[in-house]
Amino acid sequence: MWDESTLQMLLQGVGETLYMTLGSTLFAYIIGLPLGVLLVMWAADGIRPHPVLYKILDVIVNLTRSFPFIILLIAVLPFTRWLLGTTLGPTAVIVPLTISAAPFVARLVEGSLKEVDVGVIEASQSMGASALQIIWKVLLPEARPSLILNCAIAITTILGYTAMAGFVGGGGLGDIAIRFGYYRREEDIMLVTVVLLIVVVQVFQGLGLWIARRLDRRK
Amino acid sequence: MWDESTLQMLLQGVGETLYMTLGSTLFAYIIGLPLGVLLVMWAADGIRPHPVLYKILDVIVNLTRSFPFIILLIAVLPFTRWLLGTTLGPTAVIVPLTISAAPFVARLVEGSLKEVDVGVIEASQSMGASALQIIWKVLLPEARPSLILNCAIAITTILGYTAMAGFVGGGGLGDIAIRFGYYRREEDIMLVTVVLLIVVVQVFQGLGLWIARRLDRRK
Amino acid sequence: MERKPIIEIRSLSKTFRGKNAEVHALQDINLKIEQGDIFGIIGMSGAGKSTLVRCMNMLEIPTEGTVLFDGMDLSKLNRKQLREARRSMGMIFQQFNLLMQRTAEANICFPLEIAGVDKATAKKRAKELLELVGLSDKAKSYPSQLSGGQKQRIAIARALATNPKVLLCDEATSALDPNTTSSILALLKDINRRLGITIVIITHEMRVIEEICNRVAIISESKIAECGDVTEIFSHPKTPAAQHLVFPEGKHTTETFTGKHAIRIVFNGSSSFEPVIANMVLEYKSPVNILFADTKNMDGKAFGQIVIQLPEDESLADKMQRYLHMRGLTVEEVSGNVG
Amino acid sequence: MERKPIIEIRSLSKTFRGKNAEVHALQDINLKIEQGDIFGIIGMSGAGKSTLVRCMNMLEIPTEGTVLFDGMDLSKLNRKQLREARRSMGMIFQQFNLLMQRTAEANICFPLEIAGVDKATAKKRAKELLELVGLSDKAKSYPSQLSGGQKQRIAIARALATNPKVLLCDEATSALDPNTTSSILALLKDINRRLGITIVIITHEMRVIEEICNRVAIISESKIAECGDVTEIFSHPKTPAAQHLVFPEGKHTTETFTGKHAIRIVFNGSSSFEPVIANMVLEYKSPVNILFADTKNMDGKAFGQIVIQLPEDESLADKMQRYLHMRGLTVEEVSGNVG
Amino acid sequence: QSGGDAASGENADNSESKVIKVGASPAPHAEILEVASDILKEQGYELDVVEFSDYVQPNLALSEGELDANYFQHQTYLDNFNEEYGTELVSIGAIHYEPLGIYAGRTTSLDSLPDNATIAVPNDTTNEARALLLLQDQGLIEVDESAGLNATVKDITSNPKNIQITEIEAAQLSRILPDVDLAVINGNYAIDGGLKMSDALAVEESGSVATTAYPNVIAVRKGDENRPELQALVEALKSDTVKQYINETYEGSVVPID
Ligand SMILES: Nc1ncnc2c1ncn2[C@@H]1O[C@H](COP(=O)(O)OP(=O)(O)OP(=O)(O)O)[C@@H](O)[C@H]1O
Ligand SMILES: Nc1ncnc2c1ncn2[C@@H]1O[C@H](COP(=O)(O)OP(=O)(O)OP(=O)(O)O)[C@@H](O)[C@H]1O
Ligand SMILES: [Mg+2]
Ligand SMILES: [Mg+2]
Repeated sequence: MWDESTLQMLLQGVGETLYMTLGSTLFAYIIGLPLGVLLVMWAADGIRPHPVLYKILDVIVNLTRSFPFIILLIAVLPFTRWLLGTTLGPTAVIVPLTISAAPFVARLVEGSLKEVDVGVIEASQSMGASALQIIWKVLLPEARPSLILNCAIAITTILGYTAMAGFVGGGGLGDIAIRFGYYRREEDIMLVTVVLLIVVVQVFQGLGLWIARRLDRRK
Repeated sequence: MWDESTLQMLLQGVGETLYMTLGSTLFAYIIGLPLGVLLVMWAADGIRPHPVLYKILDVIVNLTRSFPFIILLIAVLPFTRWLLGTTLGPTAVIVPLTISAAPFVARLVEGSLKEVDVGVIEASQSMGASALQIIWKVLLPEARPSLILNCAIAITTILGYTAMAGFVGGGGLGDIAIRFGYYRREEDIMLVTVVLLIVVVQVFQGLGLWIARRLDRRK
Repeated sequence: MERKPIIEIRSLSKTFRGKNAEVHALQDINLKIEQGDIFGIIGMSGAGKSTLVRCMNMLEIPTEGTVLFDGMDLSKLNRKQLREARRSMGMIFQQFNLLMQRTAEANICFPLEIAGVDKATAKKRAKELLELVGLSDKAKSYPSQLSGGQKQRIAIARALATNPKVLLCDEATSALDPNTTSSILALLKDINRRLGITIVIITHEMRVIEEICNRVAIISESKIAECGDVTEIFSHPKTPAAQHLVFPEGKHTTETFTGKHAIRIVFNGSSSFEPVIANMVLEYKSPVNILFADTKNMDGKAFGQIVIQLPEDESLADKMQRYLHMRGLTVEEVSGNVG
Repeated sequence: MERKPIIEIRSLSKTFRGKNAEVHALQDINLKIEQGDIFGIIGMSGAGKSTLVRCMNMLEIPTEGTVLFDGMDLSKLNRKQLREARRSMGMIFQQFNLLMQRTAEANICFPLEIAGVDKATAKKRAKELLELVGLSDKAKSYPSQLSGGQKQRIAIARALATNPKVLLCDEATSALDPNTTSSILALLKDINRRLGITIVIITHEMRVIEEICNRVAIISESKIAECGDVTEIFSHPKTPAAQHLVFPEGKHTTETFTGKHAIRIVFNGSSSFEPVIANMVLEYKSPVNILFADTKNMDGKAFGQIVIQLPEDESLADKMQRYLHMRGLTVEEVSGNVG
Repeated sequence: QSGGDAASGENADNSESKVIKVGASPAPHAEILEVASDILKEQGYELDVVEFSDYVQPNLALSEGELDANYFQHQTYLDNFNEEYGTELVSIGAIHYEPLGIYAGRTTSLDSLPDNATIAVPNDTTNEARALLLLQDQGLIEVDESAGLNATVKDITSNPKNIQITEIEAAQLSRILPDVDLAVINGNYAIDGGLKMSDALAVEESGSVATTAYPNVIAVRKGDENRPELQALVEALKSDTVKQYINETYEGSVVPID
């Protein structure tokens, strides 16, 4: 079974996994980060409390988080097709993955930002900082270590979701593991795949922790 | 279609979902919380640095996080059977869900605890607090708001995973949504199911935020 | 220096509402701070000083009353206007509130960035200020690597960075040794003189008030007990609260002196440095003992107090007292209950 | 009180290693603190005071040298022993470091819980201590609802809770007004007398040292400049660093006095309260002007300094100086460079 | 169905394309296609197999023109799907069928089946109906006839032994066998799970409804029936090489159709 095509497939699987995971994470952050910031900003104890907008956003985020991934996947098919012209393959999977991960990211970001010391927020307010400046120059930089740690969590969680890419012929290591390990019962391929997955997770998680610690100036 | 048996099914779905979600969350915390605490404790900048144990635990956590849920599910079948005498039904699903969620919870807990001010940790060290006392009386209580927020995130994430319970006859709303909405195209049932899911998520997330804010004495 | 109130506080109250209890942190405060003032605020711990200063830039929203800054009612301003107003007020916080993830230098640049100053100019200014507070070598250090006093100095430098019209200082020198305090106070006095910056300063150190303030308010239990010129209040504190603060040693010394004809001579700057006590000794040919002395030479005038013990002889003691009175000095018998 | 070193520091050094730079926060420190001492540590901002005190309970691991506590080398203790040792040391932090999620009362109970005291006893003790620091009404308040000084007082109460053998105070009164400071100092002095607790206190306020310390160390640029009895060091500061700290006003007054025969008379407790200056004035029938005075009556003895201006007449001035010398007082000409 | 026309046109109408893109289930379809792929290569076609672990997406993708054909479903499912999703997909050839079998779990024979026994069946629509029909054939239950090939647990009209039917993902069935009394398992999954056809207590009989209603077909978009490469695909799958492979590999759990 260790022929060239298997190796080829595993190699491609690693590539696809990285592609889907990082792509989705990127877009999930592009959407989720601002949402998380808005959640913190509009909250009752935020820098621009706005009960109505907060509630609306809160519900939207929860709503997206409530959809089982497969349901979400078909619900956004028309959108995916409109956007990419296809609903197949790793690129197409990035769309539902992003939509599914963005509210998750928003919640993680919300959690990180809520840990920023009120004192420094007040200090910047006393200097006449605008909401945008507080977000950009205080909340995000001060929460940086926590944001990075949570980003590692987001990446590994999204990586987990890429296993479901098989539903739409997406590919990737998770899909390989399921196809061979689950459907075909070729457990040696599954094993290799899982080991590769472990390595990938280890790299992301390790990197996240390392960067977070290196960039944390509090200790 | 709104016959009694459908209502019955939906009602049971809500029950099963809550059961699986809360059960898994509970056990995931019973395992994941201590792991998260140990990760923080043994880290290089922790209260009992221990590079070797840390690395081992770190890899184990990453390892478990690397398994696609379905693979994990089949991998732990023997264990589930040994533990419960069956691999079917909502209770059996709790086992793989717990194993899959515990390392996720560990990472979330790790993130929360890392945000605790070093000053208060030093203060308790200066009083001769043992590691256990620091954990119990300083790290966990001081990180409480963040822990609760993250718990809400964990619950909703685990809720998402229960949708895959259908693989082993677990049932629950997610499975109903997939079976009826997805495979059978009875979209009205799906809609109701998704609405129910949204309500459940909204309740957990809302509750989490509310408790976290009420219990936060910093503002 | 033109004198108009830059900060005016009208019947301001602030109540913190807890779950069970209410804390009336400020009650019916009225205050005028003129442009160019160095305005001291003193009071016991928990009196409401920090809350008052935080109301001045609306970090704390008053429960009642108004705060006028430069004639504008701060509560009536829209967000943008409030931001503008705040940009002309620098603030030094009791807990410093430095950005933990920025270097000392970048912390000082922070208000400049907010005000839209370009990077190069900001860096140059930060460098100047670091020099001014004696921390040039710590430019690249993070707050967690600084000592308490160093953090405080960075906080001071940060507040000065934008050359604000008003500087609100909540215990700006509490973590500093006397020498560093002196140089910071000299710095504050200098920018006050040169740039006409108004300074509001909360402090526990009477010497800070003496050294640089021209006006002072004494807050006691959420209310203003006394407010006026420093020389006046420090020589004639009227309310018990003020006496308590201005002569904290009073009670202590009193115990030792009572029943021995001890009197306190207060120098409030009106008598210049003539040898008044020595002359009196010579005049009446009788020694007096200096029991306690705390005097200072400010701008060539004498300030402070001396407690002396007059001779046993009643008539002589009387005469001496009158002699001092005639010299324009305030003389009080030190008896049991004088603060 | 038996006198043996409870804390002994031997050739201790501490270097912070950053990415680019090294900071030598402490260099070759040798120090003995006897049981029952109230030991003051003073020094300029950034001198290394906090680092030194943090080394005393191993919060900071010394780069070199040893810290002996009660005869035990702290670095040689195992974890459990170190915990035991730390439990007999209370510490007050410069930044308070209160638990934000606990009430004031629960913060005070915290060290008791750690020491395994039962809940009821802990609560009772907390109540006592809250009363002692004047915050009974704030028992249920959280640190975020307390003023700076109130937080500091809770930190003090917390450090006292377990009746430690040694109390390490990093600026225990910096956020307190003079009256509260006095009462806290009285409290410290009292527990020192009654229970024989050793107190190590970092401070910027010379009056704190004067009021309660019996020994003092002056740290200057990471090294111990001087160390000894307070009376000695405060009357005869030898090193420039010490002079600078003990007479911070020195330079200032000097400028005003130079060339006018000004002399500084230092009272170090050896002369009791006899009217020495007045007697001198009477003896020589010539007035002298008191330019600056800062004296205090401690235990019936005079401490502090008075700067007086002698008559223009050289010979008379000379005689007066000799007169003072004969009285056992330390007299120095105030010239340009005396601190 | 909006917006995808350009893309689908490219794929579908470019008959010069030598690439045939086929959607398939991982097992056994994708495995069978791999064998066919070698045959097609000789004819100058390249087979691009896209594996789906799902039964809806491959039809939708085909309908949208993202696939040229798919091979994962039986005729009944296809008809059912066309009806529900409004697609126009047609079969151009039945390749094989996978007889369902009843396998022993905790209960070793059909006769000794106790009351309240648990029987696991596949959870996808038509396989579930098939399973129920197979159980009906064994006289264990009765299913409402009108439900036909859409029957679910809800359509059981008579259940004298009060059998508990548990719906499980098809590939999972062989794994949970110890936890149920009986399980109805697709042949290929049974083989993968280490079972033999001969172990089955009952099997859908050859020539029964199963062979006519459940042959796994090659589905294409209506109008593409005569595309030569698709015809070549069907031919290759019906070739002797493939048949031999199927028979050898699946040992009766997958049965080639002539
Ligand atoms: N973690 C650290 N990393 C690098 N340098 C440090 C660190 N902690 C302290 N320092 C440096 O060590 C020196 C001594 O600091 P320390 O806190 O002991 O001063 P201090 O005497 O307590 O001053 P202050 O009176 O201002 O509190 C300072 O120059 C400070 O910048
Ligand atoms: N957020 C709050 N909630 C409840 N009470 C508060 C809050 N902030 C301050 N207080 C109370 O208001 C009173 C005044 O506090 P403030 O901080 O103004 O005192 P302060 O004069 O600055 O004292 P210090 O000199 O100790 O800093 C105190 O009794 C304090 O406990
Ligand atoms: Mg205050
Ligand atoms: Mg310090």
